[in-house]
Amino acid sequence: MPNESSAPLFNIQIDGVWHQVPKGTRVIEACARIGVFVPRYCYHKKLSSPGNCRMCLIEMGFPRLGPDRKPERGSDGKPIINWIPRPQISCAQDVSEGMAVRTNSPLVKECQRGVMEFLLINHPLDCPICDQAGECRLQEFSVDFGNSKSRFLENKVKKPKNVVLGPRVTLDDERCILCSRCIRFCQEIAHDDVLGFVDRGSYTVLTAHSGKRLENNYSLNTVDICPVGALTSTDFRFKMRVWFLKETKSICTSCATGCNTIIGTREDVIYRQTPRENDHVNSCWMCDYGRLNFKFLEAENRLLEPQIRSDGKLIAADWPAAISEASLQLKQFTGNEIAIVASGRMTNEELWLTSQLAKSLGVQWIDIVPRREPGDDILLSEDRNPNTNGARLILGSTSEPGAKLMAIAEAVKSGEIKALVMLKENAMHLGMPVEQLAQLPVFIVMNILAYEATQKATVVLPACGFAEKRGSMINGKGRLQRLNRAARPPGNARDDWEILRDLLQAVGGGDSLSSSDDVFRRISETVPHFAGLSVSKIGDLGVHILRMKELPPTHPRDEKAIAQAVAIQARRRAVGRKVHEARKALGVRRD
Amino acid sequence: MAITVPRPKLNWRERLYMPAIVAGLAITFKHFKNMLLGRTKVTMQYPEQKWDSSLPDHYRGAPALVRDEDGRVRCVACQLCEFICPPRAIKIVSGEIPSKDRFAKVEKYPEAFDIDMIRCIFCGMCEEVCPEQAIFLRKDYAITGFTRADMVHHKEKLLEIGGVMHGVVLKWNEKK
Amino acid sequence: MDSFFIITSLLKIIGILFVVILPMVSYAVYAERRVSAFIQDRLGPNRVGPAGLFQPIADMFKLLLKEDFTPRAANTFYYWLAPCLAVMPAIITIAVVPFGSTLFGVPMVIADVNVGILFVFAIASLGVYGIVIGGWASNSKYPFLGGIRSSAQMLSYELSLGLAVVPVFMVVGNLQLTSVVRYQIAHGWFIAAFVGDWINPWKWLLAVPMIISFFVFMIAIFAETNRLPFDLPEAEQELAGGYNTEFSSMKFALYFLGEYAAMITGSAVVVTLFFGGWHFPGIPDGSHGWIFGLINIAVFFTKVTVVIFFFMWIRWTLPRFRYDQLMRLGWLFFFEIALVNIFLVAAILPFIRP
Amino acid sequence: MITLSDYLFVSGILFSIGFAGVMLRRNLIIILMSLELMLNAANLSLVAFSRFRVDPNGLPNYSAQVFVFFIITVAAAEIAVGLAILVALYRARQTTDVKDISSLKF
Amino acid sequence: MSPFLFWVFALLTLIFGATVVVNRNPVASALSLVVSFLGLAALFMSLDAFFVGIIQVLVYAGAVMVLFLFIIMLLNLQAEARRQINWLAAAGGTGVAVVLLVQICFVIRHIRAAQQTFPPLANPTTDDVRNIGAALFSNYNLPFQIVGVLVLVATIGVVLLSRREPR
Repeated sequence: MPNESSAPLFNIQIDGVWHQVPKGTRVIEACARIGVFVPRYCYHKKLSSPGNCRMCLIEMGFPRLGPDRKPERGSDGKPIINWIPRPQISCAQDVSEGMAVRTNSPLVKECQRGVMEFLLINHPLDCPICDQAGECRLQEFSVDFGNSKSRFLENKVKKPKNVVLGPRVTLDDERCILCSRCIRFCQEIAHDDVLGFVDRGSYTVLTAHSGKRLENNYSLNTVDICPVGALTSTDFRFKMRVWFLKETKSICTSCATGCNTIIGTREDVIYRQTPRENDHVNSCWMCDYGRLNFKFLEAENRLLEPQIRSDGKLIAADWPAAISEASLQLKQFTGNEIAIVASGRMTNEELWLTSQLAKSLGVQWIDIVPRREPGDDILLSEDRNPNTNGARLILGSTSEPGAKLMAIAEAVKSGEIKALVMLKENAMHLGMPVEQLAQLPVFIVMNILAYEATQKATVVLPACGFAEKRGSMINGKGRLQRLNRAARPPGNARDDWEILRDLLQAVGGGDSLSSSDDVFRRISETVPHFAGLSVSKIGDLGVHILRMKELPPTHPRDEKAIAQAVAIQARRRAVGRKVHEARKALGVRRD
Repeated sequence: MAITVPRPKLNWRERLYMPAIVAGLAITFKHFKNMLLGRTKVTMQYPEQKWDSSLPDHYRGAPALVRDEDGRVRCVACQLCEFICPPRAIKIVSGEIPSKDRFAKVEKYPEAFDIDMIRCIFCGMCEEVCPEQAIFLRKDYAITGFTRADMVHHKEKLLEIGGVMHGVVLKWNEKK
Repeated sequence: MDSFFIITSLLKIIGILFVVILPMVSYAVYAERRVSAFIQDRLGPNRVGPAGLFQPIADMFKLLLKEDFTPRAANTFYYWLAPCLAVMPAIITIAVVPFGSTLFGVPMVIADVNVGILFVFAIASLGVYGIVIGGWASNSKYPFLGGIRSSAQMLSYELSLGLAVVPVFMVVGNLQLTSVVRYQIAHGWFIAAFVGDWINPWKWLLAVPMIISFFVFMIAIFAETNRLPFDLPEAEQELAGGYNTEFSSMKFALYFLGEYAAMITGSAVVVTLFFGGWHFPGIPDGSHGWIFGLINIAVFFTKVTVVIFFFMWIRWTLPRFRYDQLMRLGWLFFFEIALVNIFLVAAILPFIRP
Repeated sequence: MITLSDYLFVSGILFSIGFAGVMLRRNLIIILMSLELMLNAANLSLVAFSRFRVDPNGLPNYSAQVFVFFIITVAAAEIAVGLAILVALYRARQTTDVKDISSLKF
Repeated sequence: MSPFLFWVFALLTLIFGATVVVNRNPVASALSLVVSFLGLAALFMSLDAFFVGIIQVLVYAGAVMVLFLFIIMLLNLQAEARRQINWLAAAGGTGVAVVLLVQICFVIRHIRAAQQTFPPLANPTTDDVRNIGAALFSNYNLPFQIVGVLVLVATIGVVLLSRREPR
């Protein structure tokens, strides 16, 4: 992208009208700027332009120059254009002064019809089963620019179908139109050059280089940019037709990057998550890890009913009963006997309510669970909590988020803490045996999934996952972004902020909060960084509210404590994985 | 603009209304008498008489799935019928055909295909929209059940109603 | 009061109620459906039993087995009371109507009171309570409107009803219904001057006010029994069924029963007052043998059946009146006609009386 | 045996009930009903007197029953007028409570 | 009439008469009054006054009370709210009524003629319609005419009263 503000402007005539576009703009982009759409397959604005699909052909010309090197003018006083007799591709050509372009002349239309006919010669036309149907460029351009009938009588070339390119991508070579977008993506964005064309002519096929697989963490982006149904997501393949999907703009919560996404749901079932363009955060891409990280919302161990411990057993209860039970249990203790472990996966609204809860109970022990894992240089962040910055701003603690966790664990072990509130986290992250947690007189758990430790809780409050609620988060670079509700929670599970609000009201406080927007309004009134913001002002693309260089000086990074907590997490996960594998080997089902 | 229909001016005899009432009574009695004497043609006596044999070809009865000559379920679960269905009576769960299967090339088939006949309005949109000519409205019209669940036609029932449809659809032909 | 009187009265009550009126009510429903079907070129219920003759039994079972639903907002006590009040008056009224001459010397009338027709009017006027209370207790808009309509309609048409029959009793000189029948046996039916002593010219003159009287009475009976064209309290199109909208199962059945029982009673009174009761020219009364007693009863109910058919015939011919038309008809038309008719008869009367 | 005094007692009690109703209730429509009760108590006395004063022909004294007839007629007219006034009042004041319509001037 | 039936109907009349006064719901009051009137009609018939009894049912139960119900429903009068009872006024009203009752009873007890039982009639079934009619049109003709005029005046009055205000 050329730097638009400083580049000199060129005059360019598009379909007979003069416009001014900055120097360095590609013709196809210049047309797009003024609202003239030029069809394209191989061209993608974030990738290089090979110009191999020939769909973006236009007529191009330059003013005829007189002997004085000035454009000659016709009788109507306008420059006379010397049209190039052959059509040109618009995606590989930058604009130049005085250039003229025709995008809908008879020649252009003829060319587009011809290209479409060529592309469809060997295309299987299996739209009824193709997952791309409904968002397929071949379908759309065929309608807009193609012929209604095929003149092709011969047999079509048979190519391999159902080619497994990698663990997450399946290829149907018959549908491929050889645009090479995927190849260029792997080379230019993912830095993992695994794809290429082999064979010649009609028999050219896309394939992975021998001995290589398309298994990098960004492989599913090739599915997004494939203009036809050749590259398909193995996960989404044949699951649902795209026109049924309700698209909700949201963000990915799998790491601190906060890639902007579109969640596709139908009747409260999430089918896929695709990246949404935001040049400040994720460009057009997102990682496979984050993209597929929504399955846990339908896990078998999802908590569906509020539960109360009675006679040593957890019994399903209704919400008012569970909330009042939780508040009664909490009110037995003074502030320094209670610990609240919140989560960096909670939204700002929920964190604010948590901090209010802590305030009205007088709780000092409050922190979140840190998550550190190796990141990459592309999108994936080291910090796997999506809202560490939100916790840092809103919880108002004097140390780095996650640093106090081990101290809380120690206090629980020593019996100093009598009541433990786990919000959206597994209590095993504290690094102590379940039996010890079972000794706690009060152990309130609000979470999405049931874990071993959940069985020992005195009150269980089923909450919502990221796709089931509204809220805001601050990503690793200090950008405030919005989550939107794509699906309703299953069973009797409830929006987190409502649970926290009710709990807050039950222990005395938190009045006149009737929506999560109200909570955000309170945040904007109390937290300086949020001043003047509202939910609607955040917008779909977010706002930058935090410059990461200027972290508050009151937050010295407590690296050692965080590292300790993360290590316990990793150890837990390793043990869990081993147990899982052992069970799997023995053929034992989960739980 | 509304039209005001002028009220007819009635003379005193008409205003008595008696002749009109008597005439009305005569008409109804004539019908009664003709019926009693068996002169009136009555409607078809449904369960005994049916017009099954004379149903026209375009009759829109229960929708059904058909198989092709090879016994393959023609439906490829494209869900266009589910999309177009005005009362949303159709529910499809798609599945993938395993690669060892004879029809592996087709790739996709309906794992479940339910038509809720309580909802179905026999509009024929599904038949019209189907790109595979897999769903047809057949001549069954007496669809009954004791429960709501009974009234949901599952895939087996639909295929049973539909039977085999002969016709040249070369799309899934290996050669073509 | 001897035991013979009590036993015969009980037998008469049971006989007339369970052997005649109740089957007649259920078959009146069947007949209504068949007649309406025939008039509309349909067949009507013809499935249960031969020609659908067991349809009333099936209907009865259906209504018995339906869920008996009481709306939550209803006034429960009155909600239960109302359907009973709707049936009761219609059935009590039959007590004073002579439905036969004599059988084994026992007069075929349950109670031959000397204020006969007044008794009929008095009890029939209580019939409105079932409808009004039902409409009110349902605690629902449409039934309530139906109840209101019904109360005003009944009050209005009771006047014409009462005044219409005054000529009959002026001629007879007695309020007893048996004496009305006796008078008609002696002097010919009121409605049909050619029956009886047709030679008397004054009788032909008397027939004119009698026919007027008959028409006004008949129309008032239509209004009192809520039959079309006066069925405004239960107008389906306007009131979604009117006062009985919220009733189900046997409560609804009781309303239905009440309506048809009222129709049968009304027909019986019409037959007694204008068609000579159980009398038919040429057939002697019950004192000539029990077989004639039975025939007299049969003659009476045949006449009643004819009148009921007329009820149905009218229902399926005429459309419903508007409420203001109904009120105007009642107060400005039939009331005056009935009143003038009385003067007319009074003028003729001196010439007839010996 | 039932004597005249029994009827008169019933009549008296009924009259007292009606009287109490007029005194105690404030709803105009109930007061009208209580008035009816009192009138009918009087009717009962009159009919009882008529039956217990048999004239030489062995017939009851019908003068009393004629009175009853008059009372019923007048009562019916009274109720019609009373209810019409009540409806007019209700239209004007949306109430049937005598307490609310005690002012001298509307 | 047997004493048993007499007391049954007398109690019916009195109890439902009392319900009229006690009930707070106007519709319930009106319906109680209907039952009370029916009991009264039965008492009339026990006194061999069939005509008056029937007229009682016809006029009161059949017409007047329907009119009451109609008005109650038309005005949509609800049950009165249970108000703070003015005990003084209530006690006063009840007291006056009770004093009246005691007085009536006292007077009745001291009439000798009131102790008599039913005097026999010449004919058990009298044609009282004819007899009342005869009395009405002979001895009481003038009052009858006056009552007729009264009813006419009442009719005109009702029509005038219920007419809406002319605009």
